[in-house]
Amino acid sequence: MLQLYKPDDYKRVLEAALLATSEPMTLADLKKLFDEQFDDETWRTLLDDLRRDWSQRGVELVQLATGWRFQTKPEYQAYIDRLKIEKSPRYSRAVMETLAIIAYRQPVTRGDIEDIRGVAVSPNILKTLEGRGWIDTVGHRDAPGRPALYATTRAFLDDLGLRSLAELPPLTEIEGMMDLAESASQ
Amino acid sequence: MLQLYKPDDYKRVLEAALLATSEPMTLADLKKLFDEQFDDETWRTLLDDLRRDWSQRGVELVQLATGWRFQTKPEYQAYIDRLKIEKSPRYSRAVMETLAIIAYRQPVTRGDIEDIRGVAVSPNILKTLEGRGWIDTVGHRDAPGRPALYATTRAFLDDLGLRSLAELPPLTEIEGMMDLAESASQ
Amino acid sequence: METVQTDIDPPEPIESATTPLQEAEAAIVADTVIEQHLVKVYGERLETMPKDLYIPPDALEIILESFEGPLDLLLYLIRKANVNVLDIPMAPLTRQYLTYVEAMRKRNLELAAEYLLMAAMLIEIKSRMLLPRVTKNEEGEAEDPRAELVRRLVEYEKMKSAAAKLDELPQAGRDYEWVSVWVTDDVIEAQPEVNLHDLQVAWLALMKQAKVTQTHKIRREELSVREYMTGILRKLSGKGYVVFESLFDIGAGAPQLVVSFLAVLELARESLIEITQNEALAPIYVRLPEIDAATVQA
Repeated sequence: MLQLYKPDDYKRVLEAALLATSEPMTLADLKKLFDEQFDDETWRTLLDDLRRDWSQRGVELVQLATGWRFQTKPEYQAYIDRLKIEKSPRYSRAVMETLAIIAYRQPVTRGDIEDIRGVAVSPNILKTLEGRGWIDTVGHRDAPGRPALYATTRAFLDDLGLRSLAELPPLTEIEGMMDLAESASQ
Repeated sequence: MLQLYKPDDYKRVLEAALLATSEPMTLADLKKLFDEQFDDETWRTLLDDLRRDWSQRGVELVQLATGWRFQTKPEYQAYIDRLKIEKSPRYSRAVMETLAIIAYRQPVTRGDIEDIRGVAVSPNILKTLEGRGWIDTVGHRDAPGRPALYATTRAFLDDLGLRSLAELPPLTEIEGMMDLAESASQ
Repeated sequence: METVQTDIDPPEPIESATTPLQEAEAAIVADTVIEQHLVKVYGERLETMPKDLYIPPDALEIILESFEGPLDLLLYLIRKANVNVLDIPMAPLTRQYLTYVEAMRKRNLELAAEYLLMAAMLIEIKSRMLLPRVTKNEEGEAEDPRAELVRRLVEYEKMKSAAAKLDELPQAGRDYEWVSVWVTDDVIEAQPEVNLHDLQVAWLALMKQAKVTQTHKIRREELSVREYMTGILRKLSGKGYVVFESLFDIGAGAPQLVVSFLAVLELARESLIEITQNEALAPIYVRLPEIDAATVQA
């Protein structure tokens, strides 16, 4: 593992980490980066310093309500738009699995989803699906923290050409699904 | 629209564009950025210059099969992993051997892979590789059952940092076996 | 696997072992046991075991499970014995291979058909070695009966080592990340297409995780109930107490009523709604649990 000595070494790691993700990173997230426990002021200095480094470039470090991220400056947009190529984006596996769980097991809390997937569910995954209008909150479970209950929407059914959830493929047993996977790959 | 005067102004636009796009950019793509028609050598100088600017940081500009792209340096991964909720899997030997056979012997059918490995290839192995976008079907062999022919994709080359299949690690010559093997296969 | 191989000290050759059989219960590769079982099973005459080809039984299970197939096992035996692959000693190799296959069978390890097929092939080659060579290649030279086996071993070993080398290359997502900075006003961003097949694939991937695999069975009826559960939650949302009957569409027909009722029961069971009734025959009220009773009274 790369050893960090000078403040600049830490700044490089922070810069690489922020460039590698397009989602905003909270200070609490960023604090996981280093073994050392820096106080908030040190972090602030580090982030301000990094922001200054980038101030004269086409990309800037900004602080949003949801955290820190690099983004392109608006005045560069006209150039970047020229590179827009027609590409069909795909949802990540995490997004698709979360959607499948909500569709088949609704209403479910984020905790339920995490139990089934066995990993933490990032809030961005749920935001993506809410933003698409495919899931929404239909209530709260009467449990500590009163977690939100997610369900699929009418728009989800419409977009997938279904009249009701009962038209979702009934996936009864794992054997049946394996056959399905096999025939799908042929 | 931002006006560009000095070479550095062009470099900033190029940098912002390369940082912003999630796909590698070919030289032909990049040429769409500016109104001016620069020749290939000027572009090469611009890109080399930019690559040098970044050489001491945690992120580097690399040239891949499909074009130019920024990526984080492997020695920073241990830090970046701390921010990732889902870590990329380490593939099993069965998956990696199947991938190697497809990469080095493409195009191959599932039967070819089974002949070389000496065991049945589970459909899940091929699904894993297809899901990752590393292999796809490029046709069908004109044989009973018309089995699918698999080959590696550009994404496979990109994700492994190769510019072409010629850059795959050379196959090991097995000492003492080659003469007989060659005469046997003739 | 490599570490397992190097850790094993070659024990005494079997013919010099004086240990009584009962003391070496685990020693399934002991000569007499092999004689009893393998001779019967494969009809093969067993000779004494060369020191180099012997693996202690304790290590056997770990080793067996790490093989990718019969070719991998054969390569291991050849490399371990450090024999010339140009001149594989077929008799000891075949015997050692059969010992392993027998060990797998005895321990009820799932034995793929490929292992038995290979056993047959080895025995055939071994017997052809004893006969005058009749098969000729295109140049008219007598062909070594081992040629095809060697060709396969060479090809597999090449691919095996290529796989290891590929695995060492820096891999996107595992060893480094692509940089993708947020583009400020990405107005024309296309939305990903999703179809039912994508959803099935996602669910399939989930089901492969053992925990859910065995317990969950999702049927159409259950999905209908889940759909009505969602519908009822929506009806109750922001309303406080709602009269029980108003949750049902009487005109919808019996099957729907039953499903609606099941949905209400399931919601109550999961504590997602509260059902109250002050006294027998009084109206039944339903509400979402998070709404404070003081705010809304029906």
